[in-house]
Amino acid sequence: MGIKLVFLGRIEDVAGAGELTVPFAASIEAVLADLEPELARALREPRVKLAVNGILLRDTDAPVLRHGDEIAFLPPVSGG
Amino acid sequence: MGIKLVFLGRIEDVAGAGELTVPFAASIEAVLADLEPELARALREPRVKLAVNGILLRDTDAPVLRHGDEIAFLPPVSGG
Amino acid sequence: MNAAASDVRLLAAPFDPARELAAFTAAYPEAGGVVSFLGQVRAGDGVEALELRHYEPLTLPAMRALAERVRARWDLDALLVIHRSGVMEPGEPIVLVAAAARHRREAFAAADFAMDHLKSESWFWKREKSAGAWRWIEPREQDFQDIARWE
Amino acid sequence: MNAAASDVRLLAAPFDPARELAAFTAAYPEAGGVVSFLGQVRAGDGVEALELRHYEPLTLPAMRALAERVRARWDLDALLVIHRSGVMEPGEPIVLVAAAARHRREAFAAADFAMDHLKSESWFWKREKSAGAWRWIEPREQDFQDIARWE
Repeated sequence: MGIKLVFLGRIEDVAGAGELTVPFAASIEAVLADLEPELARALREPRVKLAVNGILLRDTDAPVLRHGDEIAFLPPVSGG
Repeated sequence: MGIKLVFLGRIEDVAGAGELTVPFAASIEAVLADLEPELARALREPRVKLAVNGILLRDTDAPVLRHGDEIAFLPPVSGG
Repeated sequence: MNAAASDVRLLAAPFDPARELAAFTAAYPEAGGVVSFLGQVRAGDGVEALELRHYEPLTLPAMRALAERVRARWDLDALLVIHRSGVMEPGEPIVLVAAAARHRREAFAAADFAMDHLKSESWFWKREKSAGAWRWIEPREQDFQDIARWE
Repeated sequence: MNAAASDVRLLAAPFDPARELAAFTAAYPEAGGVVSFLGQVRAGDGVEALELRHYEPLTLPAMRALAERVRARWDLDALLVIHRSGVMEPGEPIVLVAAAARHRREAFAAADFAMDHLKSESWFWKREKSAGAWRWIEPREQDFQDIARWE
Protein backbone atom coordinates (compact mmCIF):
# COMPACT_ATOMS: atom_id res chain seq x y z
CA MET A 1 0.00 0.00 0.00
CA GLY A 2 1.07 3.53 -0.72
CA ILE A 3 0.06 6.79 0.92
CA LYS A 4 -3.31 8.40 0.22
CA LEU A 5 -3.30 12.17 -0.21
CA VAL A 6 -6.55 14.15 0.23
CA PHE A 7 -6.77 17.69 -1.14
CA LEU A 8 -9.36 20.14 0.17
CA GLY A 9 -10.53 23.50 -1.10
CA ARG A 10 -8.52 25.25 -3.77
CA ILE A 11 -5.68 22.72 -3.42
CA GLU A 12 -7.95 20.30 -5.21
CA ASP A 13 -7.77 22.53 -8.28
CA VAL A 14 -3.97 22.66 -8.13
CA ALA A 15 -3.79 18.86 -7.78
CA GLY A 16 -6.43 18.29 -10.45
CA ALA A 17 -8.18 15.76 -8.21
CA GLY A 18 -9.57 15.45 -4.70
CA GLU A 19 -7.43 12.42 -3.91
CA LEU A 20 -4.19 10.86 -5.08
CA THR A 21 -2.42 7.70 -4.00
CA VAL A 22 1.37 7.88 -4.17
CA PRO A 23 4.11 5.28 -3.53
CA PHE A 24 5.05 4.79 0.07
CA ALA A 25 7.61 7.15 1.61
CA ALA A 26 8.49 7.30 5.29
CA SER A 27 8.09 11.04 5.89
CA ILE A 28 5.81 13.82 4.71
CA GLU A 29 8.84 15.67 3.35
CA ALA A 30 9.76 12.61 1.26
CA VAL A 31 6.19 12.38 -0.05
CA LEU A 32 6.21 16.05 -1.07
CA ALA A 33 9.64 15.73 -2.73
CA ASP A 34 8.21 13.22 -5.22
CA LEU A 35 5.26 15.43 -6.28
CA GLU A 36 5.16 17.95 -9.11
CA PRO A 37 6.89 21.16 -7.95
CA GLU A 38 3.78 23.36 -8.31
CA LEU A 39 1.65 21.02 -6.21
CA ALA A 40 4.41 20.54 -3.63
CA ARG A 41 4.73 24.32 -3.33
CA ALA A 42 0.97 24.72 -2.74
CA LEU A 43 1.03 21.97 -0.09
CA ARG A 44 3.96 23.57 1.75
CA GLU A 45 2.26 26.94 2.20
CA PRO A 46 2.35 27.89 5.88
CA ARG A 47 -1.41 28.35 6.11
CA VAL A 48 -2.07 24.80 4.88
CA LYS A 49 -2.67 22.48 7.82
CA LEU A 50 -2.08 18.74 7.69
CA ALA A 51 -3.90 15.82 9.19
CA VAL A 52 -2.62 12.24 9.24
CA ASN A 53 -5.37 9.64 9.58
CA GLY A 54 -7.76 12.34 10.72
CA ILE A 55 -5.46 13.70 13.45
CA LEU A 56 -4.45 17.31 12.96
CA LEU A 57 -0.66 17.82 13.12
CA ARG A 58 0.96 20.58 15.12
CA ASP A 59 3.59 22.62 13.29
CA THR A 60 6.43 20.77 14.97
CA ASP A 61 5.12 17.25 14.27
CA ALA A 62 7.13 15.14 11.80
CA PRO A 63 5.41 11.77 11.95
CA VAL A 64 6.91 8.53 10.63
CA LEU A 65 4.45 7.34 8.00
CA ARG A 66 3.12 3.81 7.65
CA HIS A 67 1.73 1.97 4.67
CA GLY A 68 -1.88 2.99 4.01
CA ASP A 69 -1.71 6.28 5.90
CA GLU A 70 -3.97 9.13 4.75
CA ILE A 71 -2.59 12.66 4.66
CA ALA A 72 -5.11 15.48 4.27
CA PHE A 73 -4.02 18.95 3.15
CA LEU A 74 -6.31 21.60 4.60
CA PRO A 75 -6.10 25.19 3.33
CA PRO A 76 -7.82 27.94 5.35
CA VAL A 77 -11.53 27.32 5.53
CA SER A 78 -13.90 29.57 3.63
CA GLY A 79 -15.52 32.52 5.32
CA GLY A 80 -19.04 33.39 6.26
CA MET B 1 -71.44 61.66 29.43
CA GLY B 2 -68.97 61.18 32.24
CA ILE B 3 -65.31 60.23 32.16
CA LYS B 4 -64.20 56.67 31.52
CA LEU B 5 -61.32 55.41 33.64
CA VAL B 6 -59.27 52.41 32.50
CA PHE B 7 -57.09 50.57 35.02
CA LEU B 8 -54.21 48.41 33.86
CA GLY B 9 -52.08 45.87 35.70
CA ARG B 10 -52.20 45.74 39.48
CA ILE B 11 -54.25 48.97 39.61
CA GLU B 12 -57.13 46.86 38.34
CA ASP B 13 -57.00 44.89 41.59
CA VAL B 14 -57.02 48.08 43.69
CA ALA B 15 -59.99 49.43 41.71
CA GLY B 16 -61.80 46.11 41.74
CA ALA B 17 -62.55 46.47 38.02
CA GLY B 18 -60.78 47.13 34.74
CA GLU B 19 -62.95 50.14 33.93
CA LEU B 20 -65.06 52.66 35.77
CA THR B 21 -67.19 55.54 34.51
CA VAL B 22 -67.31 58.53 36.84
CA PRO B 23 -69.27 61.81 36.69
CA PHE B 24 -67.71 64.51 34.58
CA ALA B 25 -65.02 66.70 36.11
CA ALA B 26 -62.90 69.18 34.23
CA SER B 27 -59.44 68.13 35.42
CA ILE B 28 -57.66 64.89 36.29
CA GLU B 29 -57.06 66.21 39.81
CA ALA B 30 -60.80 66.80 40.21
CA VAL B 31 -61.55 63.28 38.98
CA LEU B 32 -59.08 61.78 41.46
CA ALA B 33 -60.45 63.86 44.34
CA ASP B 34 -63.84 62.16 43.99
CA LEU B 35 -62.44 58.61 44.13
CA GLU B 36 -61.91 56.43 47.16
CA PRO B 37 -58.71 57.52 48.91
CA GLU B 38 -56.94 54.17 48.49
CA LEU B 39 -57.57 54.10 44.75
CA ALA B 40 -56.68 57.79 44.34
CA ARG B 41 -53.40 57.13 46.15
CA ALA B 42 -52.56 54.22 43.83
CA LEU B 43 -53.36 56.33 40.77
CA ARG B 44 -51.17 59.21 41.96
CA GLU B 45 -48.03 57.07 42.35
CA PRO B 46 -45.21 58.73 40.42
CA ARG B 47 -44.50 55.60 38.34
CA VAL B 48 -48.09 55.44 37.08
CA LYS B 49 -48.34 57.03 33.67
CA LEU B 50 -51.55 58.49 32.26
CA ALA B 51 -53.03 58.54 28.80
CA VAL B 52 -56.03 60.60 27.75
CA ASN B 53 -57.88 59.23 24.74
CA GLY B 54 -54.87 57.05 23.92
CA ILE B 55 -52.35 59.91 24.06
CA LEU B 56 -49.68 59.51 26.72
CA LEU B 57 -49.35 62.56 28.97
CA ARG B 58 -46.04 64.13 29.88
CA ASP B 59 -45.49 64.83 33.60
CA THR B 60 -46.23 68.52 33.12
CA ASP B 61 -49.46 68.07 31.16
CA ALA B 62 -52.69 69.09 32.90
CA PRO B 63 -55.32 68.68 30.21
CA VAL B 64 -58.82 70.18 30.36
CA LEU B 65 -61.13 67.18 30.16
CA ARG B 66 -64.18 66.91 27.91
CA HIS B 67 -67.30 64.81 28.24
CA GLY B 68 -66.64 61.23 27.16
CA ASP B 69 -62.89 61.36 27.59
CA GLU B 70 -61.06 58.15 28.47
CA ILE B 71 -58.25 58.26 31.04
CA ALA B 72 -56.00 55.21 31.26
CA PHE B 73 -53.82 54.61 34.31
CA LEU B 74 -50.69 52.70 33.33
CA PRO B 75 -48.46 51.27 36.05
CA PRO B 76 -44.95 50.10 35.08
CA VAL B 77 -45.17 47.28 32.56
CA SER B 78 -44.25 43.77 33.61
CA GLY B 79 -40.77 42.48 33.00
CA GLY B 80 -39.42 39.80 30.77
CA MET C 1 -33.60 55.05 3.12
CA ASN C 2 -34.70 51.67 4.36
CA ALA C 3 -37.05 49.63 2.25
CA ALA C 4 -37.27 46.73 4.71
CA ALA C 5 -40.70 45.27 5.19
CA SER C 6 -42.17 45.06 8.68
CA ASP C 7 -44.91 42.69 9.76
CA VAL C 8 -46.15 43.60 13.25
CA ARG C 9 -49.08 41.78 14.78
CA LEU C 10 -50.83 41.66 18.15
CA LEU C 11 -52.84 38.46 18.38
CA ALA C 12 -55.53 37.40 20.84
CA ALA C 13 -55.44 33.75 19.74
CA PRO C 14 -52.68 31.10 19.50
CA PHE C 15 -50.32 31.12 16.51
CA ASP C 16 -47.93 28.59 14.96
CA PRO C 17 -44.38 29.98 15.13
CA ALA C 18 -42.89 27.36 12.80
CA ARG C 19 -45.40 28.20 10.08
CA GLU C 20 -44.89 31.95 10.55
CA LEU C 21 -41.12 31.59 10.41
CA ALA C 22 -41.21 29.36 7.34
CA ALA C 23 -43.39 31.86 5.48
CA PHE C 24 -41.18 34.76 6.54
CA THR C 25 -37.96 33.00 5.49
CA ALA C 26 -39.40 31.92 2.14
CA ALA C 27 -40.49 35.48 1.39
CA TYR C 28 -36.92 36.84 1.63
CA PRO C 29 -34.60 34.50 -0.30
CA GLU C 30 -32.13 37.35 -0.84
CA ALA C 31 -31.47 37.47 2.91
CA GLY C 32 -28.51 35.32 3.81
CA GLY C 33 -29.64 34.87 7.38
CA VAL C 34 -32.68 34.93 9.60
CA VAL C 35 -32.38 35.27 13.36
CA SER C 36 -35.46 34.53 15.39
CA PHE C 37 -36.47 34.60 19.00
CA LEU C 38 -39.42 32.58 20.22
CA GLY C 39 -40.66 33.11 23.74
CA GLN C 40 -43.03 30.57 25.20
CA VAL C 41 -44.79 30.11 28.50
CA ARG C 42 -42.34 28.12 30.60
CA ALA C 43 -43.46 24.74 31.81
CA GLY C 44 -42.38 23.37 35.14
CA ASP C 45 -42.42 26.49 37.30
CA GLY C 46 -45.78 25.69 38.81
CA VAL C 47 -47.34 28.38 36.62
CA GLU C 48 -50.73 27.18 35.44
CA ALA C 49 -51.45 30.07 33.09
CA LEU C 50 -50.12 33.43 32.01
CA GLU C 51 -52.25 36.40 31.03
CA LEU C 52 -51.04 39.39 29.08
CA ARG C 53 -53.24 42.47 29.14
CA HIS C 54 -52.71 45.35 26.75
CA TYR C 55 -54.20 48.79 26.22
CA GLU C 56 -55.43 48.89 22.69
CA PRO C 57 -54.74 52.58 21.87
CA LEU C 58 -51.10 52.28 22.94
CA THR C 59 -49.85 48.72 22.58
CA LEU C 60 -49.92 48.08 18.83
CA PRO C 61 -48.84 51.62 17.84
CA ALA C 62 -45.87 51.29 20.20
CA MET C 63 -44.93 47.91 18.71
CA ARG C 64 -45.04 49.46 15.24
CA ALA C 65 -42.89 52.38 16.40
CA LEU C 66 -40.34 49.96 17.85
CA ALA C 67 -40.24 48.09 14.53
CA GLU C 68 -39.50 51.39 12.77
CA ARG C 69 -36.62 52.09 15.14
CA VAL C 70 -35.17 48.62 14.55
CA ARG C 71 -35.41 49.05 10.78
CA ALA C 72 -33.77 52.47 10.95
CA ARG C 73 -30.90 51.18 13.08
CA TRP C 74 -29.96 48.02 11.15
CA ASP C 75 -29.82 47.10 7.53
CA LEU C 76 -32.52 44.47 7.30
CA ASP C 77 -34.43 42.82 4.52
CA ALA C 78 -37.44 42.33 6.78
CA LEU C 79 -38.62 42.26 10.37
CA LEU C 80 -41.38 40.15 11.89
CA VAL C 81 -42.90 40.85 15.31
CA ILE C 82 -45.83 38.77 16.58
CA HIS C 83 -47.05 39.13 20.16
CA ARG C 84 -49.85 37.38 21.95
CA SER C 85 -52.28 38.88 24.41
CA GLY C 86 -54.82 37.06 26.55
CA VAL C 87 -54.53 33.86 28.55
CA MET C 88 -51.86 31.32 27.61
CA GLU C 89 -50.89 27.91 28.96
CA PRO C 90 -47.41 26.45 29.51
CA GLY C 91 -45.72 25.66 26.20
CA GLU C 92 -47.80 28.20 24.26
CA PRO C 93 -45.88 30.78 22.21
CA ILE C 94 -45.96 34.36 23.53
CA VAL C 95 -43.72 36.25 21.17
CA LEU C 96 -41.90 35.66 17.91
CA VAL C 97 -39.37 38.14 16.55
CA ALA C 98 -37.47 37.44 13.35
CA ALA C 99 -34.97 39.60 11.48
CA ALA C 100 -33.85 38.78 7.95
CA ALA C 101 -30.65 40.40 6.76
CA ARG C 102 -27.90 40.05 4.28
CA HIS C 103 -25.37 39.97 7.10
CA ARG C 104 -25.61 37.74 10.13
CA ARG C 105 -24.43 40.34 12.64
CA GLU C 106 -27.20 42.79 11.70
CA ALA C 107 -29.85 40.11 12.07
CA PHE C 108 -28.61 39.07 15.52
CA ALA C 109 -28.37 42.63 16.80
CA ALA C 110 -31.77 43.63 15.44
CA ALA C 111 -33.59 40.66 16.97
CA ASP C 112 -31.77 41.10 20.29
CA PHE C 113 -32.53 44.84 20.43
CA ALA C 114 -36.17 44.29 19.46
CA MET C 115 -36.64 41.73 22.23
CA ASP C 116 -34.96 43.87 24.92
CA HIS C 117 -37.18 46.81 24.05
CA LEU C 118 -40.35 44.78 23.54
CA LYS C 119 -39.93 43.26 27.00
CA SER C 120 -39.24 46.44 28.87
CA GLU C 121 -41.11 49.14 26.97
CA SER C 122 -44.13 47.44 25.53
CA TRP C 123 -47.51 48.18 26.99
CA PHE C 124 -48.19 44.71 28.37
CA TRP C 125 -49.18 43.85 31.89
CA LYS C 126 -48.64 40.27 32.89
CA ARG C 127 -50.13 38.11 35.55
CA GLU C 128 -49.50 34.49 36.40
CA LYS C 129 -51.74 31.87 37.87
CA SER C 130 -50.17 29.58 40.47
CA ALA C 131 -52.04 27.29 42.85
CA GLY C 132 -55.25 28.72 41.45
CA ALA C 133 -54.43 32.36 42.28
CA TRP C 134 -53.53 35.16 39.89
CA ARG C 135 -50.61 37.46 40.70
CA TRP C 136 -49.38 40.53 38.78
CA ILE C 137 -45.75 40.49 37.64
CA GLU C 138 -43.69 43.56 38.51
CA PRO C 139 -40.94 45.10 36.35
CA ARG C 140 -37.57 43.40 36.55
CA GLU C 141 -34.25 45.13 37.18
CA GLN C 142 -32.71 42.86 34.51
CA ASP C 143 -34.84 44.57 31.86
CA PHE C 144 -33.38 47.98 32.64
CA GLN C 145 -29.90 46.48 32.40
CA ASP C 146 -30.77 44.89 29.06
CA ILE C 147 -31.89 48.23 27.67
CA ALA C 148 -28.78 50.00 28.94
CA ARG C 149 -26.65 47.77 26.70
CA TRP C 150 -27.88 49.70 23.66
CA GLU C 151 -27.33 53.24 24.89
CA MET D 1 -22.41 20.44 35.63
CA ASN D 2 -24.38 20.99 32.46
CA ALA D 3 -27.09 18.58 31.50
CA ALA D 4 -28.08 20.39 28.31
CA ALA D 5 -28.81 18.18 25.33
CA SER D 6 -26.94 18.75 22.09
CA ASP D 7 -28.13 17.65 18.68
CA VAL D 8 -25.36 18.10 16.10
CA ARG D 9 -25.84 16.91 12.53
CA LEU D 10 -23.94 17.14 9.25
CA LEU D 11 -26.36 16.46 6.40
CA ALA D 12 -25.70 15.73 2.74
CA ALA D 13 -29.34 16.27 1.72
CA PRO D 14 -31.81 19.16 2.13
CA PHE D 15 -33.62 19.64 5.44
CA ASP D 16 -36.72 21.54 6.57
CA PRO D 17 -35.68 24.20 9.11
CA ALA D 18 -39.24 24.99 10.22
CA ARG D 19 -39.91 21.35 11.04
CA GLU D 20 -36.59 20.97 12.87
CA LEU D 21 -37.18 24.13 14.88
CA ALA D 22 -40.74 23.15 15.77
CA ALA D 23 -39.58 19.75 17.03
CA PHE D 24 -36.72 21.32 18.99
CA THR D 25 -38.96 23.93 20.62
CA ALA D 26 -41.63 21.40 21.51
CA ALA D 27 -39.03 19.16 23.15
CA TYR D 28 -38.00 21.85 25.66
CA PRO D 29 -41.15 23.45 27.09
CA GLU D 30 -39.24 24.46 30.24
CA ALA D 31 -37.09 26.82 28.16
CA GLY D 32 -38.55 30.28 28.14
CA GLY D 33 -36.85 31.24 24.92
CA VAL D 34 -35.39 29.79 21.76
CA VAL D 35 -33.01 31.81 19.59
CA SER D 36 -32.32 30.46 16.15
CA PHE D 37 -30.17 31.38 13.21
CA LEU D 38 -30.98 30.09 9.76
CA GLY D 39 -28.50 30.64 6.97
CA GLN D 40 -29.65 30.09 3.44
CA VAL D 41 -28.05 30.37 0.01
CA ARG D 42 -28.67 33.97 -1.02
CA ALA D 43 -30.74 34.55 -4.11
CA GLY D 44 -30.06 37.45 -6.44
CA ASP D 45 -26.26 37.61 -6.34
CA GLY D 46 -25.86 35.78 -9.62
CA VAL D 47 -24.77 32.70 -7.70
CA GLU D 48 -26.21 29.63 -9.38
CA ALA D 49 -25.10 27.11 -6.80
CA LEU D 50 -23.01 26.76 -3.67
CA GLU D 51 -21.00 23.70 -2.73
CA LEU D 52 -19.68 22.93 0.72
CA ARG D 53 -16.98 20.29 0.98
CA HIS D 54 -15.98 18.78 4.28
CA TYR D 55 -13.33 16.32 5.49
CA GLU D 56 -15.17 13.55 7.23
CA PRO D 57 -12.63 12.71 9.98
CA LEU D 58 -12.48 16.34 11.14
CA THR D 59 -15.68 18.18 10.32
CA LEU D 60 -18.31 16.48 12.47
CA PRO D 61 -16.02 15.92 15.49
CA ALA D 62 -15.12 19.63 15.40
CA MET D 63 -18.80 20.62 15.24
CA ARG D 64 -19.45 18.41 18.28
CA ALA D 65 -16.52 19.94 20.12
CA LEU D 66 -17.87 23.43 19.40
CA ALA D 67 -21.28 22.40 20.74
CA GLU D 68 -19.58 21.24 23.96
CA ARG D 69 -17.85 24.60 24.32
CA VAL D 70 -21.13 26.45 23.82
CA ARG D 71 -22.88 24.29 26.41
CA ALA D 72 -20.06 24.80 28.90
CA ARG D 73 -20.11 28.56 28.44
CA TRP D 74 -23.84 29.27 28.69
CA ASP D 75 -26.65 27.87 30.74
CA LEU D 76 -28.78 26.22 28.08
CA ASP D 77 -31.57 23.71 28.08
CA ALA D 78 -30.55 22.47 24.65
CA LEU D 79 -28.53 23.26 21.55
CA LEU D 80 -29.26 22.31 17.96
CA VAL D 81 -26.67 22.53 15.17
CA ILE D 82 -27.51 21.32 11.67
CA HIS D 83 -25.13 21.97 8.78
CA ARG D 84 -25.43 20.98 5.15
CA SER D 85 -22.66 19.76 2.89
CA GLY D 86 -22.80 19.19 -0.85
CA VAL D 87 -24.33 21.29 -3.61
CA MET D 88 -27.14 23.75 -2.74
CA GLU D 89 -29.25 26.12 -4.79
CA PRO D 90 -30.37 29.68 -3.94
CA GLY D 91 -32.96 29.66 -1.17
CA GLU D 92 -31.83 26.31 0.21
CA PRO D 93 -30.95 26.20 3.93
CA ILE D 94 -27.26 25.82 4.77
CA VAL D 95 -27.15 25.98 8.52
CA LEU D 96 -29.57 26.06 11.43
CA VAL D 97 -28.43 26.80 14.97
CA ALA D 98 -30.92 27.01 17.82
CA ALA D 99 -30.34 27.56 21.53
CA ALA D 100 -33.05 26.97 24.11
CA ALA D 101 -32.56 28.59 27.49
CA ARG D 102 -34.41 29.75 30.51
CA HIS D 103 -33.04 33.25 29.99
CA ARG D 104 -33.19 35.15 26.74
CA ARG D 105 -29.71 36.66 27.00
CA GLU D 106 -28.05 33.24 27.28
CA ALA D 107 -29.89 31.94 24.25
CA PHE D 108 -28.90 34.95 22.10
CA ALA D 109 -25.25 34.81 23.15
CA ALA D 110 -24.97 31.07 22.66
CA ALA D 111 -26.46 31.11 19.15
CA ASP D 112 -24.35 34.12 18.16
CA PHE D 113 -21.13 32.54 19.49
CA ALA D 114 -21.92 29.22 17.83
CA MET D 115 -22.46 30.88 14.46
CA ASP D 116 -19.30 33.00 14.65
CA HIS D 117 -17.21 29.94 15.45
CA LEU D 118 -18.97 27.62 13.03
CA LYS D 119 -18.34 30.07 10.21
CA SER D 120 -14.68 30.71 10.89
CA GLU D 121 -13.40 27.50 12.44
CA SER D 122 -15.41 24.73 10.90
CA TRP D 123 -13.81 22.42 8.41
CA PHE D 124 -15.85 23.48 5.39
CA TRP D 125 -14.52 24.60 2.05
CA LYS D 126 -16.95 26.53 -0.06
CA ARG D 127 -17.16 27.18 -3.74
CA GLU D 128 -19.70 29.12 -5.75
CA LYS D 129 -20.90 28.69 -9.29
CA SER D 130 -21.44 31.89 -11.25
CA ALA D 131 -21.88 32.12 -15.01
CA GLY D 132 -21.30 28.38 -15.16
CA ALA D 133 -17.88 28.49 -13.48
CA TRP D 134 -16.95 27.27 -10.00
CA ARG D 135 -14.76 29.46 -7.78
CA TRP D 136 -13.39 28.71 -4.28
CA ILE D 137 -14.26 31.20 -1.53
CA GLU D 138 -11.35 32.47 0.57
CA PRO D 139 -11.45 33.27 4.29
CA ARG D 140 -12.94 36.64 5.19
CA GLU D 141 -11.37 39.24 7.46
CA GLN D 142 -14.83 39.82 8.98
CA ASP D 143 -14.80 36.32 10.43
CA PHE D 144 -11.63 36.97 12.40
CA GLN D 145 -13.23 40.15 13.75
CA ASP D 146 -16.36 38.22 14.70
CA ILE D 147 -14.30 35.72 16.65
CA ALA D 148 -12.33 38.43 18.42
CA ARG D 149 -15.55 39.70 20.01
CA TRP D 150 -15.60 36.67 22.31
CA GLU D 151 -12.00 36.79 23.54
